[in-house]
Amino acid sequence: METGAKKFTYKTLVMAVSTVLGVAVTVLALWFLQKLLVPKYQRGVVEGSMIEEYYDSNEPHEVLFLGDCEVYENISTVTLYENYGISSYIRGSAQQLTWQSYYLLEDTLRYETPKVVVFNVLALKYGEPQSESYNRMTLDGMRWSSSKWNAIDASMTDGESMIDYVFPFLRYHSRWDELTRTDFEHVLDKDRVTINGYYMRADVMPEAEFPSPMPLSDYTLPQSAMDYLMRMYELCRENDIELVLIKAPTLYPYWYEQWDAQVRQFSYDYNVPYINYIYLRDIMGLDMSTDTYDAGLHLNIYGAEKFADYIGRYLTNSFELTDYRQIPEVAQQWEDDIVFYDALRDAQLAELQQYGELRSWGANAIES
Amino acid sequence: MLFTSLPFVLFVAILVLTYYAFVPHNERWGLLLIASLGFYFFADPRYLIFIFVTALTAFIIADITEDYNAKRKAYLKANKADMDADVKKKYKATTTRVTRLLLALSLIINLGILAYTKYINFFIENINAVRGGEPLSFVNVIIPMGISFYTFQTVSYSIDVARGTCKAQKNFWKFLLFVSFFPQLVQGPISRYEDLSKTLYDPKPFDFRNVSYGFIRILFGYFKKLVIADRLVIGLKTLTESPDEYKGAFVFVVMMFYAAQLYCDFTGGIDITIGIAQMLGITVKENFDLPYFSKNIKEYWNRWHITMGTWFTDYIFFPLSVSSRMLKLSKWSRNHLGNAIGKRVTVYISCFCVWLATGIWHGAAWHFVVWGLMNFVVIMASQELEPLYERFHGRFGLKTKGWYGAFEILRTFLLMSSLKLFDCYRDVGVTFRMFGSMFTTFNAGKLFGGELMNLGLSGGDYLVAGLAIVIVFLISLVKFLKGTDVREWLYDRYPLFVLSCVCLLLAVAVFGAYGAGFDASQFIYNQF
Amino acid sequence: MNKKLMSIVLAACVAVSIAACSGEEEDTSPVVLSGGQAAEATVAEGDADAAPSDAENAAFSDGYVFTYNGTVITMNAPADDIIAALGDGYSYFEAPSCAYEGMDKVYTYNSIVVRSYTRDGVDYIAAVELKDDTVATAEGIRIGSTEEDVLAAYGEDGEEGTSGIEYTKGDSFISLIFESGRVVAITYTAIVG
Amino acid sequence: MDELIEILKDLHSDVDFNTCTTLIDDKILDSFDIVSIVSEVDDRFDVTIPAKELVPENFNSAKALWELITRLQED
Repeated sequence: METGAKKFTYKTLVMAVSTVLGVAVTVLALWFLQKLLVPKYQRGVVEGSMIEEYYDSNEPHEVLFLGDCEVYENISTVTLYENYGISSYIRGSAQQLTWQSYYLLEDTLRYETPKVVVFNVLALKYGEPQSESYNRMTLDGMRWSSSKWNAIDASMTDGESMIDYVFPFLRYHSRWDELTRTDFEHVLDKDRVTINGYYMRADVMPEAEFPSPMPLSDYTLPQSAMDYLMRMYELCRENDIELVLIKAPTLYPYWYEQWDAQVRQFSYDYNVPYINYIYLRDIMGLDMSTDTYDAGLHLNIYGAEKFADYIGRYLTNSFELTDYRQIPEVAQQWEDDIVFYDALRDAQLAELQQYGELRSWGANAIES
Repeated sequence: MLFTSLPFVLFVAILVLTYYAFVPHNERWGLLLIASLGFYFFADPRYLIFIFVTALTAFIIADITEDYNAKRKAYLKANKADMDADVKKKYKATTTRVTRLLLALSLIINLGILAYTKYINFFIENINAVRGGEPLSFVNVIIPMGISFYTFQTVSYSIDVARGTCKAQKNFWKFLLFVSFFPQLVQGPISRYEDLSKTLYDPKPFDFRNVSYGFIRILFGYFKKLVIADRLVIGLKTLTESPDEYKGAFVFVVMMFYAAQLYCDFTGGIDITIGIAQMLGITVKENFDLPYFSKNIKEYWNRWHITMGTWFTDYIFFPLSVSSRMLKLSKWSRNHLGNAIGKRVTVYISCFCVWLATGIWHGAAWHFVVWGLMNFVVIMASQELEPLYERFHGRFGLKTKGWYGAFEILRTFLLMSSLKLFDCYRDVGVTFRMFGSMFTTFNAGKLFGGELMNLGLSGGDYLVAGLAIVIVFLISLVKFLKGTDVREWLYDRYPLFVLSCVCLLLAVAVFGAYGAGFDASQFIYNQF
Repeated sequence: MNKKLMSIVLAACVAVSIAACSGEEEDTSPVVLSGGQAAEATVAEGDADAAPSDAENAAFSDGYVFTYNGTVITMNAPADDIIAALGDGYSYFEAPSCAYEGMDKVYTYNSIVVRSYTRDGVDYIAAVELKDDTVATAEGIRIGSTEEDVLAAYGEDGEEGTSGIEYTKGDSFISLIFESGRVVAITYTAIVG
Repeated sequence: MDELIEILKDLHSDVDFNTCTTLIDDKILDSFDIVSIVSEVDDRFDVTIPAKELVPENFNSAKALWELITRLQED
């Protein structure tokens, strides 16, 4: 009788232990598999790593840039620091939509309150969610908060669902077939791909002639985008932040005059500065035969340094920004950034010297 | 809410927890009713009206019928002494007519709703085709989810109560639960009231073993469905959407894919259904018994979609073949056509009707009708040839040889797979053409020209599907040869059981063909 | 379980479902999913294989179709064949999208501009722009036509914008831009789903 | 009873109907056989077995079948 009871308890114990172990192993395995299966955005297409990288940056940022590739490829944050002592961050991402910029601002305010927020207006042309892959690159990197939830909610295209964002595993599980070396190398930690949000390219491809823009039957900027611009304006006002609207100096995709007029009207109505740098290309000294790496769509490091120098002068003159070069703790961190910046530039230049093109960055680096 | 959607999984998880944690035993059926109606509500609120009307009519008429039968019995008993045989007979005849009328009313309403929603446009289409001239316009109807399944359940209930072989349910809400029980709403099985009511209103109390069995069965169901069926669908779609590009050997590929896909989809769904019921302490009748191990087509139909087969046997085949008119016809034909042929006439007529009905039940389309009748033809042919087989087997002593059994199984499998082509191509002409092309231009070499890689499945997909099929096959094989249920074997070695659960779950999670990139395909029997 | 409570719950369910029923009629063609293949056999449509054979790429779209020098250009149709058929007389521009998610290509011919977009590695027609009055739409409208001509050809139900009018058909729309009562530009655009 | 066994033997000569009690459960008799039995019984015993009596319990053994026939005869 006694042994029977003992046996019973032993068996129950084994069952209990194996059940608990089973649950634990499952949860752990799913967590690990999620880490393994989500895209890493470490080579070629690095744009998906940018939003997340912000949380690793420990400096205070007085200037925050929001927008798409027209900010993250066109403005050198290091130049802003070196020339003016501005400590800035670019929370840019590929085809960042206006509401995504708004929610990224909300998100950033949870960590710090910049003095100036610079928003690039090109995205105002989009009134509706555009593409899942861009959504993913912008949204997956955000830390969880109501802002992320709302950003996802506003951005989903048909066929996307919230649950796939909550558990990216559900979206990416079928990548088991396409895993690359990078996926295995960066399961748990990721390499840095930007310098405070600036994505560097050191190659050169002169600007070509763009086709003439397609005439539109209606040039009204979508109301939904303008509403979020309004919310951005109000959020800045509540937090004593100066909002600045810019249009980057690149010409394609085309920025219609009619759109420009509407943004100017907004700038006039709400007393928000708006600068269209397309008109200032010559003044800032942009030479589009050397300052772009993709025939004029985006600036390379030479262009980005010129544009940063120009916009930096405006920012220092217009707002009371701290010269962080004078503040040792911050300066020390920036020195590290500069080291990284220089090394990255030198590595790219070396590859250009060797192959005549970049192999470890950009399209050539995309793994298949 | 599809079985394969995450909301459904959460729905079931929450239900099972609430069911055991918060609801006392005798009220559990109430929770199931709310869950079932909720399930239906979220699919489409309008469905509720249909299921409600069907359940209510069947319930009320069954109730009246039973009362009437009881009174009739009492009357007969009370007046036994006063009635002579003639009066008794007369009384019986009139009362039987009343019960028959009641039954007819119930069936007309129930089957009428089914016929109207599911077949009205098929009907109009065919009238238009025949009539010519100004075509009639189609009717805008909804086909409630699972209407064929729950209607068949109410019909069998009505008939059984009228026959007096089943006691009527006196609580409408309990009856509504029988009709709407959500796990079997999507693709069956077609439960009998007598079977399901035993545990539906009085489920087994919480039992860890039972719940574990149910759990692993659900996982296995998802494994079959998501890893195999929904993956093969992609290839099947490519192959059948442009049949003329994929002839000959590819038709054979279609046969094999579809055999695996249909089996995994359907039995996987049933595994999920029965597994959920088992977790809830409810016993649902098995619907499959290793169908692909059948040695002839008749056996196949006794092992595939069993609850449908027995339904047709009990409520169409038997009543038809033992009706007085049929018995008379049988006598007549035996006298005029000789015993050998005469004996068969009635059976074949009934059988023809059953397969016609089976075909139509599967869908409002001609290819289903043809498919049903082809089954009839094959069954009849094998029935007629049986004596010949017997002699052949006897002469060579084949019955005792293991390899011959394997041959019979393979033969039946290929035969059934060929018939299923009707369902693949959904067009009678195309099916015959494609089937023919297997014999005229097989050209097996084409398969290895890399075209298999262009069907939408990658090498990895083939590998995963192949391995998964091997696993499913081995589990079936063990059951077939040794009669062992792998689940029980594993449960007795509990850590292995847990390990299997973990592996199944991870395999489904990673290799399942769900989410973006995979079309959410519905259960095959969903709208039946 | 409390019977009363349950009756109320059920009554509510039925009431809601009836309310939902009287709402808008969804498209509920009697689609029967039987084969697992997501290919849906729509009984009501009868034979589906009677596809129009004349314009091959019409199968890709139910929208506007434009013909240039005998080549049919349909929005959302695969671009390669169409570009090949249009011949060599074009100047070409391409712009990769951010993060290499595709390539916008622009082909400029004498009288039209054709644009394409990329989806899963395949180029599709995104837009066609009519540059001069040597070409006309299938409905007979060309640059220089009057606003009345347009309304007569396309109807009154267009969507009026700040500088023109837009008509949507299937997965495409045509924009006609006016200046002082005359058409100055015509574009076809694909609606990418 | 003997006549009944004879009917059954005609269908399946290799089964011992006197002892077997799982004619349906072991799938020895199929639905076609049952219909044949009903029609033979109708012929020889002048008893019509209604559809509702076509249940496994009544056909699992020759004995059960015989009981069914006698019950129907009495009725």
